[in-house]
Amino acid sequence: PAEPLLFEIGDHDHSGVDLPDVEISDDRLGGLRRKAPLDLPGLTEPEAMRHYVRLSRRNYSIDSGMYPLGSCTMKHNPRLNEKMARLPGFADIHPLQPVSTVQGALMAMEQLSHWLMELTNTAAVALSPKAGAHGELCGMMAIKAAHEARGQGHRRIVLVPESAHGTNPATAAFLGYAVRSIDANENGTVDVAAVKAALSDDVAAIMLTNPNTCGLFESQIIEIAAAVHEAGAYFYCDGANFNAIMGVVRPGDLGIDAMHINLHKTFSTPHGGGGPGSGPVVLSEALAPHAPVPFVTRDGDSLGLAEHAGEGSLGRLTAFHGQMGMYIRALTYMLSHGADGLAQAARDAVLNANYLKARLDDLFTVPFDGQPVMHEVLFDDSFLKGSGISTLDFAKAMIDEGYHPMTMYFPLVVQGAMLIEPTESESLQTLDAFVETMRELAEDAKAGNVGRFAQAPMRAPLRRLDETRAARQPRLKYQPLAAAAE
Amino acid sequence: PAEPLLFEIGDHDHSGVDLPDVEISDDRLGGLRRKAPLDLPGLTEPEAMRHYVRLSRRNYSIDSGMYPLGSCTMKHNPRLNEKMARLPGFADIHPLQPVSTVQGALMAMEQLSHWLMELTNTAAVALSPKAGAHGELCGMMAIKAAHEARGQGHRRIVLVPESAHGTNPATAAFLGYAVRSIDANENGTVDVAAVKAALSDDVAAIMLTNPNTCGLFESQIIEIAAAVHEAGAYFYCDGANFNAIMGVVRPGDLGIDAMHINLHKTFSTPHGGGGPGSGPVVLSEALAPHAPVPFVTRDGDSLGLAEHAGEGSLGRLTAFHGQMGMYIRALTYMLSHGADGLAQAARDAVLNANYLKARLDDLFTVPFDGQPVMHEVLFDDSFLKGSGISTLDFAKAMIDEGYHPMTMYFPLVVQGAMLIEPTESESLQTLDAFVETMRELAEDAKAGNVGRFAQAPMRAPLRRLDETRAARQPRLKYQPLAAAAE
Amino acid sequence: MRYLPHSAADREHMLGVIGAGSIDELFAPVPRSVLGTFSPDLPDHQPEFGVEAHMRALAGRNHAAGDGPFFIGAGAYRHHVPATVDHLIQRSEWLTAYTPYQPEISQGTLQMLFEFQTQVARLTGMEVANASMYDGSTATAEAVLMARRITRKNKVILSGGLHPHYRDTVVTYLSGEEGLQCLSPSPEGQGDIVDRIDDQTAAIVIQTPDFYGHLRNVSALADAAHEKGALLIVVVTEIVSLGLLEAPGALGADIVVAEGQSIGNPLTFGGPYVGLLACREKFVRQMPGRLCGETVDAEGQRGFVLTLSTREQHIRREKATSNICTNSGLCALAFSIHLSLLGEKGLTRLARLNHSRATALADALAGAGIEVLNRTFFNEMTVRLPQPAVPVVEALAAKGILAGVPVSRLEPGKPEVENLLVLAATELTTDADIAALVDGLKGELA
Amino acid sequence: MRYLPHSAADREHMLGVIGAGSIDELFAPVPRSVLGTFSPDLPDHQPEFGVEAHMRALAGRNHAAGDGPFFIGAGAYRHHVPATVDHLIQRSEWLTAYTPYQPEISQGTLQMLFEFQTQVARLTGMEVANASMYDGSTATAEAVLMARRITRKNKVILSGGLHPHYRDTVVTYLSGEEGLQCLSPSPEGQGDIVDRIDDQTAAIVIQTPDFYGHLRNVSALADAAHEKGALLIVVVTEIVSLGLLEAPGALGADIVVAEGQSIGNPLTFGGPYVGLLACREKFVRQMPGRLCGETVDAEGQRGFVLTLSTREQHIRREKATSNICTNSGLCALAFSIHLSLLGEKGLTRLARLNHSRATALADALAGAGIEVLNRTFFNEMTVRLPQPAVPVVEALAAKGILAGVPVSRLEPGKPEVENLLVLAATELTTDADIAALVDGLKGELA
Repeated sequence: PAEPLLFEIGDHDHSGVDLPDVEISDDRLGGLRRKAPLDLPGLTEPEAMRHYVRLSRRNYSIDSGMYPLGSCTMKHNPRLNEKMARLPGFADIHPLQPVSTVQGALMAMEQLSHWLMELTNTAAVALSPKAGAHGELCGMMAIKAAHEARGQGHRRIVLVPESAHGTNPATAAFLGYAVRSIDANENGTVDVAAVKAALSDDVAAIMLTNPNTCGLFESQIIEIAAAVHEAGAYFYCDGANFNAIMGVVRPGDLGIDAMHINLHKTFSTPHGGGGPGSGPVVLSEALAPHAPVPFVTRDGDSLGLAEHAGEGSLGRLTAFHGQMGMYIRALTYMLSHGADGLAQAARDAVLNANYLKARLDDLFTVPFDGQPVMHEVLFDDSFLKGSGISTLDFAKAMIDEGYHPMTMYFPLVVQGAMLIEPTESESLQTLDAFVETMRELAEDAKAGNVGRFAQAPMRAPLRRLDETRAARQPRLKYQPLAAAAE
Repeated sequence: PAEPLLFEIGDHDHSGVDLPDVEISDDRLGGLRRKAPLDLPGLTEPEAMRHYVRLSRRNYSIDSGMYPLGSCTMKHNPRLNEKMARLPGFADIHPLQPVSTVQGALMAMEQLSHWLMELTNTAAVALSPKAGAHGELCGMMAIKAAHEARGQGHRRIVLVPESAHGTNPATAAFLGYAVRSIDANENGTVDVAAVKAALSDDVAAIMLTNPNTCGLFESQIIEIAAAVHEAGAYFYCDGANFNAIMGVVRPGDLGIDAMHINLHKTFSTPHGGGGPGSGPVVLSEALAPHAPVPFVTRDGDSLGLAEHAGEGSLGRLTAFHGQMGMYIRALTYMLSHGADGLAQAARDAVLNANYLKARLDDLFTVPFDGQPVMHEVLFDDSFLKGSGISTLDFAKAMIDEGYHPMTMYFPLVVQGAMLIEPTESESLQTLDAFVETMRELAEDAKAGNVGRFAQAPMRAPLRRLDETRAARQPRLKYQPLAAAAE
Repeated sequence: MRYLPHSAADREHMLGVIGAGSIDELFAPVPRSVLGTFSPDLPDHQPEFGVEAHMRALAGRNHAAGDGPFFIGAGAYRHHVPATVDHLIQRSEWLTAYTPYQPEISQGTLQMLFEFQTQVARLTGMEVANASMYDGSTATAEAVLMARRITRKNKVILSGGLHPHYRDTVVTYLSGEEGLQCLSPSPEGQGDIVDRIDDQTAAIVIQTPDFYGHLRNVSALADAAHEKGALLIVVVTEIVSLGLLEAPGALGADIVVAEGQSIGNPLTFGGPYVGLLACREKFVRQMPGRLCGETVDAEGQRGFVLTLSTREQHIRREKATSNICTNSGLCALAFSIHLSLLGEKGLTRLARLNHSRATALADALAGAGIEVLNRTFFNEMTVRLPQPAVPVVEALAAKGILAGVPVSRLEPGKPEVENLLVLAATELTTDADIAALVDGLKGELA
Repeated sequence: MRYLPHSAADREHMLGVIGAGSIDELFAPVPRSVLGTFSPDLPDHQPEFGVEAHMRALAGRNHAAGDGPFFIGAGAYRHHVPATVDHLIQRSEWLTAYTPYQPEISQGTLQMLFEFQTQVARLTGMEVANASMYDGSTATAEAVLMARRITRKNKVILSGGLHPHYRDTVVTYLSGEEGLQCLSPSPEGQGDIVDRIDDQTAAIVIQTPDFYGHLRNVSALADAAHEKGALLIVVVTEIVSLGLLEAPGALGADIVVAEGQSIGNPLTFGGPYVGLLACREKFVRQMPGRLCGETVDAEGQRGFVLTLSTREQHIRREKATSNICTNSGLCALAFSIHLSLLGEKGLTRLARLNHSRATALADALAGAGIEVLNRTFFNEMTVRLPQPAVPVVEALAAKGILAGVPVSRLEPGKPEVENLLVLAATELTTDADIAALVDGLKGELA
């Protein structure tokens, strides 16, 4: 059942807090006391509890079922992480307390950095980026700063494969770079020859995702890295798919110069319906001098914070020190798994994706075959050809069967992409149930049962939504009926 | 969708904990090492999370909607209570620590006792009973002990009105008393004349609920108490409905000698699907010397625990000191509300019940009218006469409309009872929505739309369950199909 | 007030509908002499942060078990509970549901109880288990009453190894009844219970591991009881022990009662805990408490309901098997989740780890010249100090070491136990904890 | 391993289906030279209680704000967050959902975001708000970029009252670009920003209450900016202030950015927090970040979707308004729940209470002879000590009093700010806290 908006429940007389009504004078307000009404409805605590519990029941979540969103790595979120992040020694400390009073916090940051550097074989890590895209910004700024320091500020081109996440070209453009797209070869990986051909004195960097967004490991990545470095450019790696190789392959060994790591993907910090994330960036020796502030410093047993950009540093990317709450969750996860467990998690993630591929590839079409996939498997819509059913329809039918759809229409290198990432969290039993559902749907689609797909979802809280109307007549906030009618 | 049993998900190889596999010798086990298999399936953490989240979604709860179970007082459960109960200083202390190390715990118990005595105007309180029925046992044992101490051990009769909760006669019988039922008068209250007629030298006590289970205040309770005392008997009050009068009327002023208080009803500790409860018992001066152990003692600033029954004490009702976790929740609730807030809560509970009565009594039949109800309103099934629809059918139809049914077929004094207790937690908006639904259902029932009721529920996770089969062929634990087929 | 959804305007409107001038009018049936005639000595409402400050100050005056070396057991044990357990039991749909009287919208609770019953039955080696009791002590008292109903005999013998609080609880439940015999404390594991069993005996009640930590020979006691037509009630206060020790059901127990706190539930100063009660199938209609059973719905789907409720007070009133109503639903959920996480593999490892830590403790104590009375134990043992135990425990507590339970706290006025101390170890006991204890004891005993 | 659902047998079975001999074979595309050729200097997996002990030890080495008198603000504020907020945001369906790309099964998150946008718009007095940014500082940088896109002009002037970290963040975001002017710190509330606005100016950025606690005259600045065709960007770091002070939108702001941490979110050493960004409706297509909009489903039911995504990176790639993807969904939820609980009545009272506590603080400081620079403030103020602030703050910290933020920590190398200290009070500041601070300061300054 629909849940009313809070503006339809609460009013100005209701409140869910008890606070004294103190008198104040206007002496210190400089005539700036509010005159406009706040117009914020209040809910008493029972009303609020029910509103948000009911609303939540209209959401799908990892905890309710499989969430095979390719490239998003929706894995189990341990509650120990949540518990640790809420210890007063972490949750109730201010970023500007004297460093002598937050030595444990700085130790946690130092330990997280150590884990990240060990897992990637890199020279430095910038913790402060607030999410993956912010990390990309950080890494590309470090590259820009390095070029400038070397007198190579004229390099204005960034190479981006067409399979890249949208954040990659957006970040490059944000920094004023011209984005040049690199085609994939017929195997779904980056064409080394195309990279080499595109490299020049004007190229600042390549931004490459590995494993890539087709779920494939870029086998020639070492060769690409060498060519990029030889051309005087840097190699930015999008670490969104690090989950496939953590503890198994170190990106530093592949020649990367910068890579962001989504703590909210690889290290299990919860997605929360769209954040908060955390996007630390590991840096090679070449880029380390250009890391942003702040970073943790050590003087014997005493830890400190470098908060002001020195020579070469790219500066400050955010107030304070980044996503401490996420650091604690990620570090807790790392300690729980250990180096052995992280490697096993990566191996299981790869095992699960290959298992799904093996059990589905007779009915679904695999655009790039011939090598094992990594942590996700990419299908295209060829198997739906002539059925009148689209990838979107297929995805919506999955909802009716109790599953969150996979990532659709991404990457752009194939038509009607379906990118399935089970993650290591899914059991064999769950994978088998998913396979049965997917096979049954595929067979039904091929049998031409269009209605089931075109009408889907029918068993979700809502039917398909009119996105065009939302965009054409934007209604971005609640307005009471009277006001809306004007 | 159905959720498999955990025995259908887990197996012996899976586990959701990481523990070292230590070697042990048999030296200290006296040959008693386990040989029989444990046969307990394990779930890894992601599997467990999903199993219990999915299962929970098959439950109704206060947080998802109105829960008007008469006499059960399903009110809002503040999460501050939960947070406080989990402070290590309360959750991680052992009942047999030296009392010098648990002074704060003893202070909390003393403060809770103070609140309960102030709200009831009584002389003592026994905190240890584990739930309401256990509190009844405690109170009746105190009465028994008092009679024995006075040389009145021959008194073997306990008077119980027919409207009483089942626990009342069960408790009296448990202690070896003969239970004599007292009829209600035509107003739904206890017949004073009947009580007086039943009193004799053999009567040990009367057990009476006030407000009673018809939702009515026993107006003649002071007269009843006087008669009971005059006959040398004691007055046990079932405090299940204390929510109607807390902070407004003190039971001690009415002449009660013992009353249990359900912390899980009146003071908002959560019901948890059937407990844990907590049933402290307040005692009059006459009964106070017979209180059970343990109780908190004070010597200046230092608190102690009397753990061994002295002269007169009825003894020990349970290991340790009772439901500390519930004490903390209840005390937190009391401090949040304050004396003013508790009284207002009682007043709002009564307001809500009378509002429902006023808005429904033209369609529903009120068996006992003529005075305001207290915190709950009783209807009977007269309004369904001739419709072919039972109280049970009506209740099941409420499920389809998103409500938990009211209490049914209780109290026994009317035919097809429907006992509705909204509690103070429900907003006017919610009450109005409930009224609309109830009216629509009543009109539909009167219109003879039998199918909707006989088939209900149709929108719940399951249809109506076969309770007869469950009782005739009890299956009380899971057995694998092979074993079950034997 | 944050928990009360009505504004003043709401109340006015509602009174108008009711036709009353004030809420006071609704209290008309209350005698004027007692209505609002008092001013309680109680504070008014407070902001949440004020309440929190008050409660935190109280909590801060307690020494939490996790604050230092900790060796207290004696019926309640400090184990690690996975964060998942406490998270899950706080979900609204578990926490704020009532007893599952409406099975169509209570399948979560009902299926969980069915799973819980199955787990308890398997763990104890019994045929059936109920949906929980208040705790181990009251479950023991109910088991005694149940045995008397089953055998229609009166005499019940309580072993000298039974937890003194459990014994006292049974005594209270049976106050004034004939036939109860409580044997003297048996700190060295000795026992003369067998000799006392006769044809009038309804049941004997033994505990294993017993209060002093000794493992008892259940089989022999079962044989002795059954020979005389008596039932054997086995009490387990440390349920983790069943991960390592033979199930009482496999050794001849007729009724097994246990305290389930160790799995899933924090210490919380003694409650709420969760009582387990399991028995042979033929006794099921004499069981106290709720039972959940499997059935089908109108469409043939598997489902669960509360069943055999003709035993219960809300149906049978004064003829019920017990007056129990609310039990320990949420604690049973915590138990069931934790046990699901453990599984056979985890519980086995946990039990071994506990025994291993206790062995380390026993060896360290003995190595320091302290007399350990136990030849057998699971994770708990009794030592005899050369001097009264209470002052020693107090002195160590002042140093932040919680050294165990002096037996005299539970058995006052008995000089023979004055020097005895019961100590437990669990998976949380570290070598450093043991070293601190031994050092501390040496210092006090020197 | 507790988070990995496969047993060894499961893995064998799966490899058989795949037709691989080992998981290693699945890594065939990885060059052998880099596959498993290293041994990281990292520990192996641990029991949960081991991890917990490790993390608790780290947490125990920090002085929590609640441990004693606390006066630190400067962009992050210690307020009381109701227990309900933190409980609700941990519900599985909120915590473990992804960005709501599938609206049919994400209406919870979407409706919440729609409510959040409405709340932010009303609170700031603006027409539209987005679904959150990382935090206030990055939102400020995005607002500057947005203003440049809107006006197609380059010059941006940052007020001397802007939080230094915000200023530094903007500088970094615009590194290498022309036109940014950062005014000198203005601890006494002075400002010469108006004189610098010219026809080339895209925007001026001011903060109120500013970094030093002064309330700024937004109207006058709006007029000055608009006269030259520039936009006024107003930054609010203490969002609770809008419960008492006029909304920037009512005073002429074109874009309002704010740090939302104060409502619903704990301090957590600086993050995660929640950035708010609101503007005039005509600028909506230049906004960064997600927007949620109302629409209907195929049956005409009201529903919500992410909309206007042609602004965003996943659609527009290098032509996007920002590269932001993940934002602060869960922190926005916490903000929205807390603000729903407060409502107009609660927020007004909370703001008054904050101001009242700050007034008590200012009076007590002045009464002790300490120079308070502010004539106006909300809940924060700057004092000038007779000596450098850093050693004073360190000395008080050693006594358990967290006395505020020395301005020199954020503005190093500027002798004119060396003696300045910024102090905040909130509803949690007690009279005893203030007395302890004043006593402590007197002791250090004596």
